[in-house]
Amino acid sequence: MNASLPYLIYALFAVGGAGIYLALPRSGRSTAVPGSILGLAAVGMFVAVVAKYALPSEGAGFSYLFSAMALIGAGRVVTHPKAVYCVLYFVLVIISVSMLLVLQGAEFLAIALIVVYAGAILVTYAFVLMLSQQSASVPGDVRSREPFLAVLAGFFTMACIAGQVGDLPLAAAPSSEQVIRLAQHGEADQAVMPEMMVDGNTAAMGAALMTKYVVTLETTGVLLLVALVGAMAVAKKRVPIEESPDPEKPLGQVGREAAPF
Amino acid sequence: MSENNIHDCSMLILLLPLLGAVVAIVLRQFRLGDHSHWPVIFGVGGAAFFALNILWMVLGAEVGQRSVQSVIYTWISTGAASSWFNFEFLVDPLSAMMLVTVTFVSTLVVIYARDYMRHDDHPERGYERFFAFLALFVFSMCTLVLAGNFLLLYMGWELVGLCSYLLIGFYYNKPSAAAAAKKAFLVNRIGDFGFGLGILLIYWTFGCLDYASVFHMIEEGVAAGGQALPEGRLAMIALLLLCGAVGKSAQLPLYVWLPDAMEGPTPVSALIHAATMVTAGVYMVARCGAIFTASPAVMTVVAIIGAATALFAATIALVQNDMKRVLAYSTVSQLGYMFLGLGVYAAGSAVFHLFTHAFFKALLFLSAGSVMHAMGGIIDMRKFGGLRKVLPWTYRFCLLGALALAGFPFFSGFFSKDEIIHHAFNQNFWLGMVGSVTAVMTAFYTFRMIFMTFHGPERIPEGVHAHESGKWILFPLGVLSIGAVFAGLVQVPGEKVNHFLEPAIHQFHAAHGLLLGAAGHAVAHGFWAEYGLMIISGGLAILAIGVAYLLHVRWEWLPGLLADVAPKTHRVLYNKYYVDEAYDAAVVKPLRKSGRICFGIDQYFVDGLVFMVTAVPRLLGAMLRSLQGGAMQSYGLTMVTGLAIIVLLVLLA
Amino acid sequence: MLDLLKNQLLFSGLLIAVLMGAINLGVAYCTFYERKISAWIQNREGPNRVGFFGLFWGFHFWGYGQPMADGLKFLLKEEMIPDKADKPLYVMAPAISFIVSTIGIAVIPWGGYLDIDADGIVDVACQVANPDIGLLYVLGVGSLGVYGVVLGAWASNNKYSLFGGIRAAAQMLSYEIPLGLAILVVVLSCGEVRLENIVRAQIEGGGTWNVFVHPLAFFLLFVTQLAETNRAPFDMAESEQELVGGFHTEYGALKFALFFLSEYTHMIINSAFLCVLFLGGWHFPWIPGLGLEDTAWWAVLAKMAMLGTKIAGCVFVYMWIRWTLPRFRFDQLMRLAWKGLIPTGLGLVALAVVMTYFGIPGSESVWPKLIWGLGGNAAVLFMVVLVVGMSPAGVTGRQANMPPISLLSPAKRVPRADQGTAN
Amino acid sequence: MATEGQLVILGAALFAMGLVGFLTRRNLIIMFLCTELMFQGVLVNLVAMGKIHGQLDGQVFGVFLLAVAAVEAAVALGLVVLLFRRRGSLAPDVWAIMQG
Repeated sequence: MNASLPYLIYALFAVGGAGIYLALPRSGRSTAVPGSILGLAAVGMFVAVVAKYALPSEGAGFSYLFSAMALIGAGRVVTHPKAVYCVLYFVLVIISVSMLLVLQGAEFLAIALIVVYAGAILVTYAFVLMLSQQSASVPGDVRSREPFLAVLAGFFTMACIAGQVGDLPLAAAPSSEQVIRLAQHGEADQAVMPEMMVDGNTAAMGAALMTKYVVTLETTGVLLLVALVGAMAVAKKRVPIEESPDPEKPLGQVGREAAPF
Repeated sequence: MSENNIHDCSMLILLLPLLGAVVAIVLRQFRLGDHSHWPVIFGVGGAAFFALNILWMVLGAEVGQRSVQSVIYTWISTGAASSWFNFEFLVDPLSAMMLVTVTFVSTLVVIYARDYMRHDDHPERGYERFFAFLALFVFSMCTLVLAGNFLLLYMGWELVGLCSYLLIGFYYNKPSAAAAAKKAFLVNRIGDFGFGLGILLIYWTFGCLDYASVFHMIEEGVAAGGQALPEGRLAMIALLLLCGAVGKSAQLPLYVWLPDAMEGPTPVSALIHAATMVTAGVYMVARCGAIFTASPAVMTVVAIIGAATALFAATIALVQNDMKRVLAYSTVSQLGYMFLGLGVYAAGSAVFHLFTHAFFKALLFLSAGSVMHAMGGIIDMRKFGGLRKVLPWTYRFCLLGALALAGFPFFSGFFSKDEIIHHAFNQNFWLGMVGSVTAVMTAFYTFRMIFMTFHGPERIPEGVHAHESGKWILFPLGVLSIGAVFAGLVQVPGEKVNHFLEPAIHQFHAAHGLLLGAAGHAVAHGFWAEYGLMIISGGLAILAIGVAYLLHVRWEWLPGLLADVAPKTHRVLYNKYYVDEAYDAAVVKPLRKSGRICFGIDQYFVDGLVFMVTAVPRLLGAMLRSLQGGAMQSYGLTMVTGLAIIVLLVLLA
Repeated sequence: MLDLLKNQLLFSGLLIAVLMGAINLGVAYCTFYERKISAWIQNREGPNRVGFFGLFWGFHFWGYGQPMADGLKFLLKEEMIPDKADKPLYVMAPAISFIVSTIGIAVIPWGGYLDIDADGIVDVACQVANPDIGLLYVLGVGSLGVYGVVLGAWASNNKYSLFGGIRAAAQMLSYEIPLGLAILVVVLSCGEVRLENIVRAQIEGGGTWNVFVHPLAFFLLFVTQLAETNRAPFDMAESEQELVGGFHTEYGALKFALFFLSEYTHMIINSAFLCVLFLGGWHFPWIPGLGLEDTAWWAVLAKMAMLGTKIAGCVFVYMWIRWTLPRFRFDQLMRLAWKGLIPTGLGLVALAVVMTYFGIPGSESVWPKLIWGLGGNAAVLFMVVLVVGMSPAGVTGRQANMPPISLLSPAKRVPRADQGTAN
Repeated sequence: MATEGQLVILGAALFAMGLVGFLTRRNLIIMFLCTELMFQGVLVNLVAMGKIHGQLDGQVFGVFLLAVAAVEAAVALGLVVLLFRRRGSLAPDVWAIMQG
């Protein structure tokens, strides 16, 4: 493990943070172009650092590709002035992450991610966005709040944590095939559901969810039910539309006042 | 006499009116509305039925077996078995008679109110509210009467006070009614304060509160734990209890609330302030005869208060022009008679007077209500006259009631009042004289009222459609007038009522050996001794009626002349001796002034200190306010900054 | 050459090419048959004029040249983008729609395994990809279908488009739940999520087509797929009587053609899944050469033809329904999903769980499956009908303002005037 | 460094960007999107850590995380719609006033 790795990671986050800071929407002259360049540079650095220090493994190219896609997508989610594009870029992030998960052998989680996030949650976001905001962007969207402090605090914290990646027990990490093999011979003390792993990720997940985590699973089901009821209760409530106290100065961009159906 | 039957009947007497009240209020939601008198009529009427039943059972029992104490459940347990406070009923001749009086008159009043309140064109009628309050009142009064210990008595006492407050202030959006309700409540509080202290003193002294034990211990002359009674303790207790009685029964210092309480609807006046509630004090003193008779000085006080009240109120009633007000002062005066009776060791006569008075006074009040009803709410006697053609039946019933009140021979009031005067003469000549003079006055002002209202040329206020009341109003009047005429006769052959009541109020006799009958018989042998006073007082009553006739029908110019001849006297009487003004000057104004001073102290001194204390957090808040702008993203930023610092510290450590 | 094809990757590539061509052609002729079938149902002729390039004078080939002419027209029309539209999204939306509806073909087992050189050793699977999450892949791809509609609607900057898009979003989100439940029934009864194995489970041992065991689930899946494809009677998203053209009001030329294509592609792919999940895929009993053990090239072709026939049948039913049933109102549509289909689906899942618990799916004989399945389905149907019949029908929209029609219909409750506290 | 380390760094980056977006954007829906972005970072990290320890627990927790995200989205979006109806704006600033 190279001692310079943490510093490379810090630098990576610093460049990325600077890029995000510049690319955040702001009033006055846009600095999106230098911001994008810095951001792309950070993504490039990320790929370079990972490629330099990574052990050679199968599908590494796809891994870099999807990582880069996820990073760029996330950057655009944060910086794009139009909310609908934010949603779309988030879909891009989801798909990239899901592909990364497939590469990690977590197929079930990958598909679940797409079904739940892209298929349900983000459609709902788009839905709400359409209901509430017809124009592409509202005045508030093109001006960010306290960008410098936020970027400083957020990226500093995460850089500090990510810098510890060198301390992870990476050398001891077996590949998924190794896990399966170890499990088959009963040698992996912490491998969960070893015999199930052989049948593939979905079956193993099913077995884990239904045995070790069955109580958690049920609790989650109850949580979903409660959320369902809560969402219904919230949505059914008819609230009067408050008039702006000062008609000269509207409270904000007023969209449509009621659902179209 | 079966205890179980008594027990069940007592429960029903309490529960039926309560049920009526609840039903009337609850069914309001279901548009019971104009029919909400039915549950109350059935409830109170049922109570009257069972009260008669109880009286019947008590009459049918052996003389020695007529007192039944039945425990419903343990109300408050203080640990030691001796000091448990039970929810218990005491049924004896006294309470049976009281129950019958209360529930019977109440039933008639409720029936009367059905029509009276219906045509009440007050903006906020509250029909069902009125009936619910009435039923609640009957429940409270029955609780008071049936109570088997002082605690329950006190509960009934306070409930009655509450109900009277609610009913007097029934037209709560009328300022005078609200003020009258407040006044009644506050004045009663003064009395109740003493009453409560008296009960506490009883408990302190005897360690228990139920009648039987307390009276037994008094007879034995011992206090709790077998110690000797402290000197003057019983007198102290009696005085405190008297305080409550004076408040509730409107005796001399504390009578001021009763005339004002006429602000309530007329059925309320009839029910509460003539027949039932104000009799609570009389009942209580009669019930606690053992305590009162143990201290002759207090008995004297009772007698003097009674006599003074009787005379005092009668003089005021002489000149009042408001029909209900005349009746109110007459009530005060008659209550004074009852206290006089109690004070001269004639509790039986006092209770008997209470009994007859309930009938004729309720009759008079209801008749006044009928007049008021016909006159469109006007009650000032100067504004109308000669109504006997317009209101023939009301006139007849009212006349019967007036004759009873005036003590016209062989009407009910004649017997009962005469008995009290008789006993008063036996006790003290001057007390008797006061009673007699008051009786004359009573006859005078009663018939002054009758003549002013019903005789003379017919005068009806402008724009009033005068008409006789309907059968719902006339029926109770008729029934009550029968009572007013004949109620006295139950006593006539040989003082039956007194003998009936004897076991209940035997303490009066036991303490002094002054057996009521013996006392009566001691001086009453011989025709003149026995009937002379009767003849004299009957004659006086007739004379007074005649004078009233002359003054108010024949020589109508004379009352005005009299008022002119003695203007000061008239003014003083007309203004009720300026008692309200005196109270105002002596109590209310100083209190208000001291309150203002206290307020000033609170505002400038206490609040100033508090403000100095609050200034510190205020300053701190002003400094910290910027941390709480309400924008969640600022909070988030602060949070993340904190997180960053913590992460840095952890990593550097 | 043949050896080259033994590589699954290359074979898959070939398969993709063939399938894309076949499906596009099929889509083109679907539009043609849609019109023919509608004409047949409405007792008229339908398109019958266009031939091929004027060949054979006077002979029109029954109008079979029509799809070609339509395609050409779409290609040659002017591409127009509305001025206030959000251009990138406006352009992207039809593409998303088409891509999402097409990539579903990847996991469909078209014809089992293929033994190319007839040496008795299976060489390749006649399937583009056979991941062990095949069914979940279907769900995932299906759930992305809504984006094309929603984004196109929003990007058009047209009120009617937006209404259509919002309706489509709500409808698709709602109908995805009973869809998932119906698929879950299959998963439970087959114990598999790999499509290949699901087909195998319907053939092997005591297996029978799932439609016989779970007819209600089949119906459920069919209905929800109708809704997912926005086909009548669920075509609220483009109900032209109300919304001009729904979400594609502002689209024309090739972009509209893409939406159009994607709808029909969706139909075909959905039918394929329906067949795989419930109708035994490429299998048909009693016909020799359609078994698991038949892996020769001609047998595989026969299997593909079998599956194609089934798909064609399903597509025909789609069209039949479209030209027969009237459209739902939107609230009726939502009520059907949330109060009708989802409870039914839950009941069916419970039934499948119970059957799994008693080991019915693994039995060697067909009869327990049939008895349990049909009996259970009847019970679920009975209970759902009972419950639905008991629940009062919600009166919404215009109905609430209408007077009662007859004495038999429940009279509207007259709100009690507040009588105050006069009494 | 194996791909797990890459995922850890990626997760951290996603989380950081979500955090920044949450703190800086002035649109309630984008803010919630950014919280979802943070969820993504956590998810990636969970899977990576699970892989490092040779366990399935990471993925299982990922599934629960998805459920929680769905719950959060359902309720939060309902609330956002409610807030929007009240004030006609998606900006969080119009809710900075403390009362009402």
